[in-house]
Amino acid sequence: MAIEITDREFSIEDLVAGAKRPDAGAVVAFLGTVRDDGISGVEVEAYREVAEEELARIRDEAMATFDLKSVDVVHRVGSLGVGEAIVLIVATAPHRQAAFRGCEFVLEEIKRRAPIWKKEIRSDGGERWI
Amino acid sequence: MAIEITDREFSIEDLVAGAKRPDAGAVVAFLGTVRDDGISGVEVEAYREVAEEELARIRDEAMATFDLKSVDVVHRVGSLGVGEAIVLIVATAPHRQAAFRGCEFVLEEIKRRAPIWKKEIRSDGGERWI
Amino acid sequence: MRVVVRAFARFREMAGEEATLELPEGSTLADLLEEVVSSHPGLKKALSGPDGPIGGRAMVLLNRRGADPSDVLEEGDEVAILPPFSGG
Amino acid sequence: MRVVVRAFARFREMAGEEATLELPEGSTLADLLEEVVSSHPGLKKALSGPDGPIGGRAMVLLNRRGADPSDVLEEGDEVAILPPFSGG
Repeated sequence: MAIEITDREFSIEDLVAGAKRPDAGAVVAFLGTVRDDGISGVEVEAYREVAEEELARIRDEAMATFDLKSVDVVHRVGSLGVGEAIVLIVATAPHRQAAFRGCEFVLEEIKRRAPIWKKEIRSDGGERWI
Repeated sequence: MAIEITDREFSIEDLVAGAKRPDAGAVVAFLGTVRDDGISGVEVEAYREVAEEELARIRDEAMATFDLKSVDVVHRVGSLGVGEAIVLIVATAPHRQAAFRGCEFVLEEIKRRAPIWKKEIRSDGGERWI
Repeated sequence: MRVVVRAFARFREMAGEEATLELPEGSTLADLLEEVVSSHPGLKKALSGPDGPIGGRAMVLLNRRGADPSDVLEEGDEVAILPPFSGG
Repeated sequence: MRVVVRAFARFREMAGEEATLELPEGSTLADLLEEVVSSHPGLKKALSGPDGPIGGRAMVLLNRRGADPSDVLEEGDEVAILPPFSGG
């Protein structure tokens, strides 16, 4: 199970393949991408050491709360253009409800608790922390 | 947007890449795989013409009910071993809640309304329609 | 007239994948299903409901749409008998 | 003693990514934050709450853990000031 904050692109296929478990028939993946709101991209910054610890804690809580077999989280940092991946969360479970609930829980907790920030870079060059 | 019933393997990466929309920052994918319940695999059968029509109707209902930008469904038929993909649903939306709700809606409706069947092949050679 | 009957999953294993039945003009879907059940008694429990030959746990489609036992069949119609679904 | 202050996102742009501050022995986190705010008045509103130098919308961590304004600092401590998160 990977918890990773990275400035590199990642492969969804590899992460989903690595998340498969013989005793888990349901895999739910959330992919957050840079949405085109009249921006040219975002810059993502993290307090990396703390964010990685917090992501691992969130994973452990999700595993304990839902009937999950695995949770993976990859969060990008650095400059990302419109359409590029920001975050991927993969949750596997024996049953679909647990996989959906677990994946969504991890996403909500990341937004609330992980020290990560995004700055929008507008097409006119303006910038805004969001 | 693909609606497909197929006896071939598919690429999650390609389907997710094809589902990305510049105005949609949230992609939720559900992957159902053959779970190891002491079985060696499943055989999947469909009333293909009706199933494809029904999947398209479910997609259209999901698009109209939730704020989705795209819905893709690929359902395998034929002999599948433990761990192999049975179904992939990809929903994209501007916001994460719609993507989660839309993806789960499509899955529940497929289970309820699509004329598709699975037969478990036990490791001892026994078979059981489920 | 001739009508095609298709069966799926466990029904296919009981009754065969596809059969063409010769029926008198004016036959209804109920008539056809009675003929199917008389050839394959194992289907009776699944197909029959309390009020007749449709209404059990099985679904019956006529030309890929929902149908009524009183629907009158025509040459070339396709009737499908489907056990409860388990896809996804 | 020397304490490292790290700032992130908009705070980093206001105060710099990292600074080493020289403080008297026995200084508290509140003392440090007052010094930070006096050098970077733009941070005052974000850092200060109704009861003092912590309690605003910002989060302050001491050695990567939650902290209290009265916590006494030690040589080599790392204090981080974090604006509200927007990851995911």
